[in-house]
Amino acid sequence: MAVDTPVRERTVDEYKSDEKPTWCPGCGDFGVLNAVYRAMRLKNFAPHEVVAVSGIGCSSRIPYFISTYGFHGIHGRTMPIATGVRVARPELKTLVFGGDGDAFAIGAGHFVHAMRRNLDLTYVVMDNAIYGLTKGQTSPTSGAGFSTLSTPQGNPEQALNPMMLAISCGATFVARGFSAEPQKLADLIVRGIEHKGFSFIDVYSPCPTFNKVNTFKSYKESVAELPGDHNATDTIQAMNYANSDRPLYLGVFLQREAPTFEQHVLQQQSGDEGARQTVLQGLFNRFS
Amino acid sequence: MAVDTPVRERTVDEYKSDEKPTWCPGCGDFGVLNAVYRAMRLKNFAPHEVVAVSGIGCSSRIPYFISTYGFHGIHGRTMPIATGVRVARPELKTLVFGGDGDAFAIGAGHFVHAMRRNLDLTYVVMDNAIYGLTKGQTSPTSGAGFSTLSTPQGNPEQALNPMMLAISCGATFVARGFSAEPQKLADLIVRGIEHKGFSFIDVYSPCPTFNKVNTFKSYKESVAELPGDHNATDTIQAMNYANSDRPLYLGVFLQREAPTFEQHVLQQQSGDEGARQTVLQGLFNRFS
Amino acid sequence: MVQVADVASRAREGTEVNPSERGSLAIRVAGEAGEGIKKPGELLIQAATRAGFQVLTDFIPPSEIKGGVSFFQLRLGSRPLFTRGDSPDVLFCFNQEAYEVNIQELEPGGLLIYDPGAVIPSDRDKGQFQLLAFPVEQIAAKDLKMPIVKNVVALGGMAALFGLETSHLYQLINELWARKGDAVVQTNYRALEAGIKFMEDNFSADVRARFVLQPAKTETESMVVSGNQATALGAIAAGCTFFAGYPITPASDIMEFLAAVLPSVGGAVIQAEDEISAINMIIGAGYAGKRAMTSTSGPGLSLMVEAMGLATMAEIPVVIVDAQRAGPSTGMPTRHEQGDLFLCAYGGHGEVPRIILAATSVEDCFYLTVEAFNLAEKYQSPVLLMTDTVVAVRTEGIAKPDLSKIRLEHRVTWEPDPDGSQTKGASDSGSNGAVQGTDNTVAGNNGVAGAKDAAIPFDESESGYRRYRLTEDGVSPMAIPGTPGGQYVAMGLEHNEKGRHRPDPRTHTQMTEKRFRKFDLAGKDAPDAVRYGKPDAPIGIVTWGSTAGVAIEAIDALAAEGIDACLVAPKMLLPLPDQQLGEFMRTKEHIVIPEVNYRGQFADILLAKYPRPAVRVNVYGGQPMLVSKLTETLRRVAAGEVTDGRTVISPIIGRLEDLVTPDDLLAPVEQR
Amino acid sequence: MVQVADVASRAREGTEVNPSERGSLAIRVAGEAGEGIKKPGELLIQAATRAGFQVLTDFIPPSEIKGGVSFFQLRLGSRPLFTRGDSPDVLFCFNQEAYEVNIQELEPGGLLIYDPGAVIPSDRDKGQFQLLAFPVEQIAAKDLKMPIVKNVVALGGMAALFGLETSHLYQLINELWARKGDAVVQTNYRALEAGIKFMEDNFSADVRARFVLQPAKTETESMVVSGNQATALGAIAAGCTFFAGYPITPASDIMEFLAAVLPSVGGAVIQAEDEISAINMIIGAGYAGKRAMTSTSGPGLSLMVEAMGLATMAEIPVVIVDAQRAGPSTGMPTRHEQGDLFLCAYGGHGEVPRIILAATSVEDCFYLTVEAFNLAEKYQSPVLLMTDTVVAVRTEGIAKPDLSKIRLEHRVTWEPDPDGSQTKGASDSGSNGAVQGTDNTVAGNNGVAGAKDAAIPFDESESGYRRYRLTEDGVSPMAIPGTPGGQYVAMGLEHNEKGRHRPDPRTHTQMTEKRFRKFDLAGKDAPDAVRYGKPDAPIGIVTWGSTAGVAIEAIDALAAEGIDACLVAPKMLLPLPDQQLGEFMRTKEHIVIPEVNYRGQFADILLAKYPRPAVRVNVYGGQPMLVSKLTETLRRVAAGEVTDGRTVISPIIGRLEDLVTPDDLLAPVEQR
Ligand SMILES: Cc1ncc(C[n+]2csc(CCOP(=O)(O)OP(=O)(O)O)c2C)c(N)n1
Ligand SMILES: Cc1ncc(C[n+]2csc(CCOP(=O)(O)OP(=O)(O)O)c2C)c(N)n1
Ligand code: SF4
Ligand code: SF4
Ligand SMILES: [Mg+2]
Ligand SMILES: [Mg+2]
Repeated sequence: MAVDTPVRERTVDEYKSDEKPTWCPGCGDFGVLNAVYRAMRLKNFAPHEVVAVSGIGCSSRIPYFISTYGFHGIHGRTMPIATGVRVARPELKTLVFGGDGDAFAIGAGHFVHAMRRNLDLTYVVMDNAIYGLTKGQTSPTSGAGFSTLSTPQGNPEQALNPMMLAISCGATFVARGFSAEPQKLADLIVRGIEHKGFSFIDVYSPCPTFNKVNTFKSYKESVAELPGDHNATDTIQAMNYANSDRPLYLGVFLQREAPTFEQHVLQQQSGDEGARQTVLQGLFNRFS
Repeated sequence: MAVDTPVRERTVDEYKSDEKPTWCPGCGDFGVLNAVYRAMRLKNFAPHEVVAVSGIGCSSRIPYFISTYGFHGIHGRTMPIATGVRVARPELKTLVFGGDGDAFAIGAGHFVHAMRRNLDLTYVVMDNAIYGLTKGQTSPTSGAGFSTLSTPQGNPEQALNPMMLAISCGATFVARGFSAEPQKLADLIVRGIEHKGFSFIDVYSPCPTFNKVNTFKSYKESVAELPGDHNATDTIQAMNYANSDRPLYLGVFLQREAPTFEQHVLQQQSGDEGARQTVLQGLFNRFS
Repeated sequence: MVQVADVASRAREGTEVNPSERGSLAIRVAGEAGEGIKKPGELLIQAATRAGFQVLTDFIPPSEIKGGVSFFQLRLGSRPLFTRGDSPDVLFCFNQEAYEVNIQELEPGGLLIYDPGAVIPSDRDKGQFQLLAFPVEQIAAKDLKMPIVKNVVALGGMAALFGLETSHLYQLINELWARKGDAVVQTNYRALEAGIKFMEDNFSADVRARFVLQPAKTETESMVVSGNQATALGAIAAGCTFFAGYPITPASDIMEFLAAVLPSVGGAVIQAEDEISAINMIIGAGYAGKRAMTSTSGPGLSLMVEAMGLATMAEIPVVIVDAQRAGPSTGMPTRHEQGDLFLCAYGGHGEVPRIILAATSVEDCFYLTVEAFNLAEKYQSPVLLMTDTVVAVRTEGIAKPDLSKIRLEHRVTWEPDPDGSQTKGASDSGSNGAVQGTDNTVAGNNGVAGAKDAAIPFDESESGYRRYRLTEDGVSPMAIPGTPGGQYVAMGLEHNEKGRHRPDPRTHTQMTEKRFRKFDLAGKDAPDAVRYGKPDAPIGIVTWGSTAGVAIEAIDALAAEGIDACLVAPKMLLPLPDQQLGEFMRTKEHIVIPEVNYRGQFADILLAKYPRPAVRVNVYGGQPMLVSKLTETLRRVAAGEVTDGRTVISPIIGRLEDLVTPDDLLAPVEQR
Repeated sequence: MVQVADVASRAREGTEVNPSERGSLAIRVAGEAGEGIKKPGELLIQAATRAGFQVLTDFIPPSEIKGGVSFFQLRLGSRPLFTRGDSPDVLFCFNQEAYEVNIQELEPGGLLIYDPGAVIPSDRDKGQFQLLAFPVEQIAAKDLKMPIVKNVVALGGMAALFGLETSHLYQLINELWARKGDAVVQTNYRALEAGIKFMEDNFSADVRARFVLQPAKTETESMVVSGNQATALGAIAAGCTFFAGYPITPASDIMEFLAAVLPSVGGAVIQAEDEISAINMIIGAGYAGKRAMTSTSGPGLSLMVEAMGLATMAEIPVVIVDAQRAGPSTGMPTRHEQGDLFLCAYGGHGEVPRIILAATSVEDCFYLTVEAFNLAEKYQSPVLLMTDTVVAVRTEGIAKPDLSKIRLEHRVTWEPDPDGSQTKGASDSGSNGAVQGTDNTVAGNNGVAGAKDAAIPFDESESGYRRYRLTEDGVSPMAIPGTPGGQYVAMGLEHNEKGRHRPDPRTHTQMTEKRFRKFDLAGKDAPDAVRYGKPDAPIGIVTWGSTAGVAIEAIDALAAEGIDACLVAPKMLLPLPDQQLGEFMRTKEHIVIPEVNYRGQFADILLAKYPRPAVRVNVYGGQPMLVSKLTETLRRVAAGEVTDGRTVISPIIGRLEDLVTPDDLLAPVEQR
């Protein structure tokens, strides 16, 4: 990655765009945004060297509020777009954002495979256990029995456990944060960024407008930091904590080393664009 | 479910259609098909009361060879079609089939959600760690470094672990079989059918034509039955066995009770089609 | 004729609104986004309907969840209404932002009602409009000591304004709040009274006279529903018992409505993980014998393309509702466009025929949903019903459907011979349970009722059930899973009559023709088109969807000027119903095809079949076409100024066009 | 003229094949599915090409992995070839099944070569064809003691048959097997010799004379590639460095080829989890500055519809190759059809313009892929390249491309002002690394090179980079991530110039027009159309894709009868290049539009723009159109028997049509 010489200390404001966030007052996503500003400040990123990719949803609007490059894609295709950006330009930092619907419903398949690839990016899911932008339908992380416009008699499905899913699919950094604790969240994001490989951070980010069950209050009552002695390299121990309903643990569940997809790509590259003519002529000859 | 009175004992041949399997000689899918015939015979199913749903792939041709109703759908959408059938006609038995590409690549998102819903069906994935029908490309269960037409320099991705994925997504019955042991496989399928809820059976079903790495021989060397003392109601223990590379365990990893999606649907139904006129008139009045 | 007091606006250009004379009154109520203004609005609409008014409202949801400005526009009529009206006669503003955003659209000489505690009108506007300060907040908070009822106070004022018989409102308040106890009802009664009183005290009867409307007493009982609600009701009436969908604006509330109701008729609604799953679920259910549906909008429909082809190939009845919004891509989720016709008509790889219906009104949403199911069942095919944001979101007072007159068509099913000779395991009697018309079943293999074999050779030696039998009309009896002896494999691969993959030339040729035979036949079952205006008028308008209503009002406007035009708006777009369009297209002196899109998608399809000079009228600003703009163009057609080609009209009314500066356009209102 | 010996077939109808005279020879080699016959076939093709023959082969993969019958057909010419030939002159069968399946298609009087150890010809066939028993198995096993070389023995025989200068074969065998050691090379030499000798000993020179062809020495060096290989080579030549795809017949080998090669030019290939992922990956890469591509077939393309709209809206250059197969749905994966044009043209919700190219030949696959990238870059838009099974799978000898003549077009990029005043954090110098044409960059906010502002007001006070600037040609300079000061958000929502969501009417109107301005302009860059025949011929054929080759050979056939026809086959289908088609469509006495599909998809698009009488010729059996069938129809057009409407022709040749019984059709060959 290209680095400034000499490195200039940036302010948090340099990461803010001129577009003001349009979330409802009290939306959890403000906390996440602040944590993101803070994390970028801590990493002292040059805004033009960062790409923020997102899908569609209230949460996915976040790139508009950040002064970096951004891609506000289509619903659920966040990971593939981010993958394209990553592999095309590994020297840029890629931060990825989405809602629980975007990531775990329509995007579930891509999520599974992006983790399997161990792409070197940080995926922050703003999990409010509801579809905010479309005005309050059940999401994959909504609890069983949860009543919404789309499940008026209660959600007949079990909630998805994003932590367990991520661990099972080979994400090499799996963490959970809470938008009410932006400072801690910023630290998690920094750790995710510093991790070489796929870092997934599920963030409880309540939607006060449409979700009256998963609220700041309800989360405050049920979250707890992971025990200090948790060995984050132990997959099964991570699973065990991830499997807990109460408390809902916050912190880094899993972190392990593995070669990234980008490293594999680089390793397989035997030449660069300069070789094009030679390679082509060789192929032409092979066919004649 | 409608049951014959008196119950007539059926023969295995009654489950065979008049279409002869078109797989390559030595294909693992023959073993799976035989196990399916046997399981249906053991359950003494009436062929017209069974629906076999599949996607696209060599393995997904299986409905043509079975005398039941069948749906040979489109690539990767096996689970949604099966879901429609299940919820529409819970009195019919639904057996679902697919390949590893169909189930875990293009179908990954649907797979995750079907498990979350705990639909009462049995999903047999014929896992050959390759794309057979399209002539030999890397699949999600192909090992890292595996070299195929699409990854000539070796697969840069980690193999997906279907067992861990299924356990993490809430499947209530998770098992693994081997097509070289059709008798045991038939028993697994019977257990899956008898399980009330989503039963997932991943079957090692080698493709001798295109996969020279995951062969009958290689599997024979690495599989082992799950220890007799394994507690299949223990999610974390199941995860632990699922996480094992060697041996690759066979048997029932997880089995637990939970209400099925169909039960929820039934429970929410306050009337039947006979109520249509009354319900409509009531609604008309509400709007006037 | 009513005499009115001198108002500032009158001086301006000698114009003033006179709804009373015109027979229709458009009121826009504007406040913060959110539900605050919705409930009283609905009450007013319902009361007006009961009182015999025609009503039509449009609630344009804001593009942002909060912080945007939303408004709904209520139009009342002594005569049938077909659009929400180009611009409001009365603007009721609850806050400053609402005022600033909407004032430019108020009809010159129109009435601005505002809460003086929250809104400060500009001097310029004071000179252009009639103003009425209505301190609803103060009345509610100070006089009634119940800030929350301010909306009901406003309601009373509005009712008094246009002369609504208020007994209906009292009754509705009672119906709505009775279960919350008498105290609540009484409070709301008082709020209502206060609003009425304020209006009567502060806005003299002779001034108000301009706004007073006569209800148009009709015989039939009306109900007020949105297009989406009508679609959901239509689905229930059509016997739909399976719905799968995924939330998307503006279609979500079809799913939400059905989620609340289908279980009470033994049905189920599944919120799928995405649209691909949703459509495949309904295909599974349709295969299994249910009448199944999904609804979505553009982005979701794009994802359904592959599976729609499967339904065509496997010949499975399903209904897909596309509530169009403005595209491409995520586009403008809350805005209006008729931009998905090409996708609906042609979105599929390979030769895949599409049956497409399009709703021109809220009432259509109901009846065409029933029709869509009937066509799907009859032709064992997916059927697309297109609505659009205008018609999906707006509410209309429509006649309560007479359920006894609704005829349901059922798929031709296959049943085993009574002697069971055709079936394996013949002693089994499977539970069937599918929706079936008894006279539509075909017995055994050689039964011919409802399915004549086409004059195409087939192998007589092939025994057993032939799912994809080549029949004269292309329709083959369908075995519902559970039927003994009917076992077959439904499939997306090309297949022979028995449902086995056969990629040989003749099979593909014959089966392609079979699928298109069904398609061609479906044209004969096209529901009646909307027709309006003098049939022999020289100007013929052809359009579709909600733009039909715009055309109707334009025809009326022109008639007042002595210009004759007439309309045909088919409700089946594919196959194009020649019996409805052929003569019209061949004989009209002028053909005008207005659409809210860029390319003129329907015009392309229409003119490909009926090549001739025609005037396309296109607008693509995310707003419905304005009656005044279409009228203007028609006037030019009548004058012979335009005879062919494409005319692009403005999406906003002239006054607004003049007022907006480039500034306003680049930092538009929605984002302030 | 060569005199030939009396053969049984001669008596039959007085016809006999005479490839020598005709200047082209079609040999079908049929055996078990699998790779056994592929390698020697390729050797023969390569040797023939080196010897100066025109070659064209078609390898139709069997529909089932094993157990089906596959064949490849090799056509050699003294003159250019455009199709694989309706039916083979020589049929070479390795086993009984191959014989039974293929014999009906052998040209009357043609030559059947068979291995007598494996094939027993029927008496009827003995009377109709010339027969030659060629015991390849025995020669290999008994004489050479190497059963494995039987294919090389066959190779030698074939080479001797048509008079190939065999030194090329020896050389190729050496090139191929040298690294396996001299013993292997020598064994194969001996096998080759044995085959040549057998042919010379057992098939007299005067009989063989009929089959001997003269090579057509050309100046340019040729190479033999399939359409898919040419597409992959084209992508590399175009500077593609990012490819994502998902396996699907018949497109998979584009991905497979690139997977092997792209890393050597610093690129990457990702096998995505599905097609939706694949296209979104290339959109991400295209946004990030790469030249990115995906390839797929119908079912995959259907899944890409939503994301194609995103690429249009976000204005990102990407190339999508659709190797068409027969649909709908999974359809017939290995069969041919031109059925995806509607999907390519219209598959998108909302008003989404599409630039579409279509390859008529293997050579086109190469050059049009380059063209597709150029158009994508120039117009910052997705570009679709359509091929079809025929052209994707067949191989042709084509002239080696001259790389120095290939011109690459690069997107207009945005660069900060040299003084950096426009940028935040101005001291940063980001690494850019994107593929850029240096004269295509635009400096700072107000630079105008390559991007004139349209005469549309915008807010001068808006500072900073405007990604979606409204320019005269619709093209706005694009900042590549990493460029300091160019930060913006790419998006699928409607947006203003700066890339902020703005759903107001004027923004949507202006931006829609911007997107279509680019589209309209692209028509000017249409690659030259294929033109053939006498330009002033009264019959004008318009077609696309591989059917162009069929038309060319039909024109030749007609010319021999004194009937003149001419062809224009545009390589850009949308926007329709008026400069290529307009006059042709207006002036020809007859217009004939042959297509391998049911509806006449291109005819619909063409006639919508140029309404006039025209004869559509359609065939839809999963097979390429037969030259003889098209010729027949053209003859009827020339005779004035057909002047308009749709003519459906048979997908199989007459003799075969007569022979097949209904039985054969319902249990067709592929499934035996
Ligand atoms: C293909 C498609 N389907 C549906 C939608 C409608 N849609 C927009 S956002 C959204 C879900 C929002 O939920 P989530 O991702 O959790 O984000 P949140 O708004 O809660 O932050 C949906 C269904 C869409 N834009 N595209
Ligand atoms: C949308 C779509 N994409 C791609 C294909 C091509 N395709 C058919 S089967 C298949 C994968 C087969 O692999 P798997 O599911 O593992 O089945 P197997 O053949 O190995 O049994 C693919 C990619 C298709 N039919 N449809
Ligand atoms: S709807 Fe919910 S998620 Fe969306 S902005 Fe409002 S509070 Fe946040
Ligand atoms: S290709 Fe492989 S999976 Fe397919 S039939 Fe042959 S052996 Fe089986
Ligand atoms: Mg959410
Ligand atoms: Mg497989």
